[in-house]
Amino acid sequence: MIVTSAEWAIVMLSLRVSFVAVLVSLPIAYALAWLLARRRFPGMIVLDALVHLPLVLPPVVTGWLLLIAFGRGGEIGAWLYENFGITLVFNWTGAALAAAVMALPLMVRAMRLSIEAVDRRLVGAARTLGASSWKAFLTVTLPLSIPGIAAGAMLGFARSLGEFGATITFAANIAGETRTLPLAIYTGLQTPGGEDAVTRLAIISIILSLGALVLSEWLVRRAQGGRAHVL
Amino acid sequence: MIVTSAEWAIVMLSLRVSFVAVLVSLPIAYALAWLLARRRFPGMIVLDALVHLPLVLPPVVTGWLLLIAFGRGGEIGAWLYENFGITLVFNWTGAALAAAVMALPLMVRAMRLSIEAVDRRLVGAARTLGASSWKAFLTVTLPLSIPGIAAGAMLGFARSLGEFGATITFAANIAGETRTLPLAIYTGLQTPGGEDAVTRLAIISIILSLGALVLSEWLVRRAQGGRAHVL
Amino acid sequence: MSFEVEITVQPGEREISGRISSDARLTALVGASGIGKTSVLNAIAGLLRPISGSISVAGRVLFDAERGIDIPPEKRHAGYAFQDARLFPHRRVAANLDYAEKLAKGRKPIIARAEVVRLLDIDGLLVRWPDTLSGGEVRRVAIARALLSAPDFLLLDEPLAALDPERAERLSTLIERLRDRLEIPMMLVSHSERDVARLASKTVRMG
Amino acid sequence: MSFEVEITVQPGEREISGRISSDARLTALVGASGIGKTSVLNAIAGLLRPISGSISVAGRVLFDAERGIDIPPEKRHAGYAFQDARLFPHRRVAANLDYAEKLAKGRKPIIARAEVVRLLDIDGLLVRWPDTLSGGEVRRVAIARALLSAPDFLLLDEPLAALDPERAERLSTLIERLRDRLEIPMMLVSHSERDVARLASKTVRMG
Amino acid sequence: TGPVVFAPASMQDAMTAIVVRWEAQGNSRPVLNIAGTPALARQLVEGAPADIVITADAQWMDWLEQRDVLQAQTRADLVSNSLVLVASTREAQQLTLDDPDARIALGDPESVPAGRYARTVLVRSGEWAEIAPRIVPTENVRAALALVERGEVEFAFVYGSDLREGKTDAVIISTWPASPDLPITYPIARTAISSHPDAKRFSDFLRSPEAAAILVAYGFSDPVNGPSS
Ligand SMILES: Nc1ncnc2c1ncn2[C@@H]1O[C@H](COP(=O)(O)OP(=O)(O)OP(=O)(O)O)[C@@H](O)[C@H]1O
Ligand SMILES: Nc1ncnc2c1ncn2[C@@H]1O[C@H](COP(=O)(O)OP(=O)(O)OP(=O)(O)O)[C@@H](O)[C@H]1O
Ligand code: MOO
Ligand SMILES: [Mg+2]
Ligand SMILES: [Mg+2]
Repeated sequence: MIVTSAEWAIVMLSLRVSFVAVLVSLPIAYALAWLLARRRFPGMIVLDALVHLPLVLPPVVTGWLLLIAFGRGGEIGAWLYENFGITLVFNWTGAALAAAVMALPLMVRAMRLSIEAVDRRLVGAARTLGASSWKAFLTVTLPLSIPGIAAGAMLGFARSLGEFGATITFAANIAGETRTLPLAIYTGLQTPGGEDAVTRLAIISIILSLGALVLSEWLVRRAQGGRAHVL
Repeated sequence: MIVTSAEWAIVMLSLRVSFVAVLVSLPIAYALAWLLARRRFPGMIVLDALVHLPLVLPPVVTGWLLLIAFGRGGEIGAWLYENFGITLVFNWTGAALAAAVMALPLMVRAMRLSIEAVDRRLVGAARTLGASSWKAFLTVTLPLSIPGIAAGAMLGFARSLGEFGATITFAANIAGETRTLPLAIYTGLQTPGGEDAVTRLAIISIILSLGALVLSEWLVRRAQGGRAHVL
Repeated sequence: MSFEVEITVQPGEREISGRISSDARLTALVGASGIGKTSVLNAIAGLLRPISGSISVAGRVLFDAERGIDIPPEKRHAGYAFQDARLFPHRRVAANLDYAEKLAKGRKPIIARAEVVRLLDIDGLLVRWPDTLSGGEVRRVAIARALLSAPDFLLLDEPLAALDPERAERLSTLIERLRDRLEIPMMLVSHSERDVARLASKTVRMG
Repeated sequence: MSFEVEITVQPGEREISGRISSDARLTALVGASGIGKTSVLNAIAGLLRPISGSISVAGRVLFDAERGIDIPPEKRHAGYAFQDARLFPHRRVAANLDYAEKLAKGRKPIIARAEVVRLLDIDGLLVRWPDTLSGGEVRRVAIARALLSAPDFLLLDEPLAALDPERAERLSTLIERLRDRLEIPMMLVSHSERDVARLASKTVRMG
Repeated sequence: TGPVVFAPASMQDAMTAIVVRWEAQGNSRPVLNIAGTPALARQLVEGAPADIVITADAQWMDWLEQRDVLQAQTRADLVSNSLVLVASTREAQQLTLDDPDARIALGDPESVPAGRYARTVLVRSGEWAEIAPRIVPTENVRAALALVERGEVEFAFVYGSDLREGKTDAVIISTWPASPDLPITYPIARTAISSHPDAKRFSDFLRSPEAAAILVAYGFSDPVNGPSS
């Protein structure tokens, strides 16, 4: 299969959007996961529900809510525009924002599971060895939750690659700017005789996701080094 | 807020669809998670990618693929119809199938993470005490991966509640049959002046997801009993 | 013969060979830390597959590389008190004991539950979760669980190590009693020469 | 005073009171399994907050409920060899030792790394992952890590329990040497009367 | 770049062709945003920087007008479309709409204009009440066409422009051209915030005979055949 340069541009855009989405949301997701795993605080369940919201609402609604908040007419959008001249709607950063929001719940859940599985006694050991609680977090909890970080990043990346509803609503469908793979597929589906293009783009999606998967499995295995598992 | 009987019917339908979707896919997801966590076999990466596919493809495409496979003209669909008189397209079981397929990758990932965290030496201990490998699985690996099962079920349920693209493509938007909450919300968004209905339904979605969340957290805590965590 | 073991195991990169031929009722296995004692017990219990050799206990062949025999662990009926305890963290202490008892149903117990609980002094711990137990408490529960599995033979990996003198004395007495009263072969790993001298009629030194 | 401890801790449901007042260089803490020895060490190290009382070591107040003093664990500079080892599973043995050394940088070491490695005989283990170590190997690495943290005082929870006689002897000699050469208070939990008699100049019995 | 144009998904190909022609005449290329009409309308109301908007039906353009996001006096009908009833090749030619086994796919009448038009036609012919339970409402017209092509339903209502390549497997049963009581029109307007110097020129070009020829080639009809505005 030969990929045309137009398709190639779509792929690169999709990768950039997904990559930025994951990169930006990763630390936020991890911080949320840590809070939910390790702290008990009032409003915890509300935060938890809020994080899950993009999962349970139809993507189009999430996109609409983003539009209301981050559009130029929205509170945050107007503020961003006035103070920094930043516009998120209708360009690729908006697509990345939409993807990040949709990916967040998946990332948080996977990471939280891994953080909860870290043996707290190891944190205690690090403390007696002279590590502040922050340092103990960095050297014990964080590295031991790498499987969850990897799984979360993988899920988030895949979800970002597949994101459609929130993106088309919030960031629009502009070729070269916000037309990611799913939007291109949608455009193809809307066009009489567009089935061939749809098939090609779907195959590209599949190959990309497979690549991301292999990469993430490989990274995890490398991070865990030769650590054996014994019966 | 007073919920009208039409809205109530939509809620009940959504709950039924999501519940059945999770119930049916849970054992499949767990089996897949176990295979991916504990076995090394050729084609493993292909299986892994296949499981993740619904995540990375635009939901509409997944719905379309489901139609090709499970429609009356599709291989599986025709077989099901001829041998059992079962039709999945255009009725609520189809919506449940679409939701289940979309939820599967999330469930598998969460469960896999938990299974990988189970100390294999405990399985060995169970074996010396007389447990067959199946029994050891049932009494050790399975209960110790409950956090992952719960997280997976929760993610899957939330994802099912929010599933839109695959459902509308595969099961269509039939009131009382396949018009779940997201489809109803979408219908509202597509209608000039439908904002009020959208807001009401979105609030109902949020309340439902919050309820599911609280319930799952409570179930996990109950299953783990008073097990303390020590520093 | 109680234990007839001649195996090469490879838990890591290094090959370890062990040869035990004993018809003593209680055989002690001694040797430096890291020499391979636990690996040998694991092989006898069926948790570590030797790369060659054969294992038989009380005349029953459990493993034979050449003849292709490899009885699965659950059919070997070992009563194995692990060095690292391996209590089930999701079951309370009582449920850990139940686990062994239930799977042993239909087989001949070697000791009554009440007696184990009394002698190991774990009565007060039955309702507790394993991760709330002290070091010595964990070991005592692990030994109790092994004894309640109606084993055909016992593998005790440093059972006395974490116990205070009074409890260690009680457990030694119990081991002596089991040794003298029952026909089941026992293998004991210990670093204490005194304990070995007192309990074992045959000592195998590894390394 | 080396150790001046008078606390009530509550690791579970039961309250445990401990009172230690010792100016011996090496204080032994003995008592039945489950009596609360590890809990007292945890309190001294700052991992378990007493519900009342005070702790001072070598004249430094580490905890005082009434005065509201509670030095965080990392500022107490305990060299704590845990009963359950607690090696970091994601770091090789060498990296476990590095961890202690790096955080101790700028503080006065009590022993050189080469010497610890030689005396505890862990040279061959440095490249290994903790979960591939044998029971005794794990304990030796844990002790090495504690010694390398440039501690102001040492807490040793049954350091000799899992070691073969030869290695136990070597470690005892090392402990004696540290005791006689250095000014740092040491507390030793042990069930062995012989070890206690040999190493400790003061014995505190709990329970 | 050229002006920003919001256009409905059903016009994707035609609009692309027009844009290419326009660019070939030495103009800078307009930016196309292609989505369902409701998404376009809502984006516009939230301050999206568009110059020209085309909607797939008059209702949404009315909605935009009420919200003061359009430039006065710039609204016009761009093209019209026709409504077509198609049948699947396999069995359907023997069936009729009123057969109790026949399923009819159409864009959801509540949210998709084409579905609304289909309902209008069926209500007028008195068949609606009887057919309604056998309706399969879809997200858009293309999905309805896909269902009939795959034989999942026997009939579907689609737009004439959806069938222009003639390579569909579906068989045309009947056609309803746009008319005053079936106003299948695509209105166009310039937005209030439009500031692009080319906006007026390009929207004039869209309504030129040259563009009309392209639109007709893609299955649309001249708006003069429909209701005049
Ligand atoms: N999974 C593994 N990978 C690499 N090496 C291993 C693994 N498991 C065990 N070993 C090594 O095999 C050797 C034998 O271990 P084993 O646990 O049998 O020793 P042991 O005699 O029981 O020692 P101890 O008295 O300290 O418990 C040790 O050197 C140990 O480090
Ligand atoms: N998290 C907990 N929850 C409930 N009880 C606990 C918890 N942690 C410790 N205990 C109990 O507190 C008591 C003291 O435990 P500790 O570990 O201090 O005993 P120890 O003297 O060190 O015993 P050993 O010699 O067996 O190690 C024990 O009875 C133990 O079961
Ligand atoms: O062209 Mo539309 O708005 O998808 O019916
Ligand atoms: Mg051992
Ligand atoms: Mg203790």
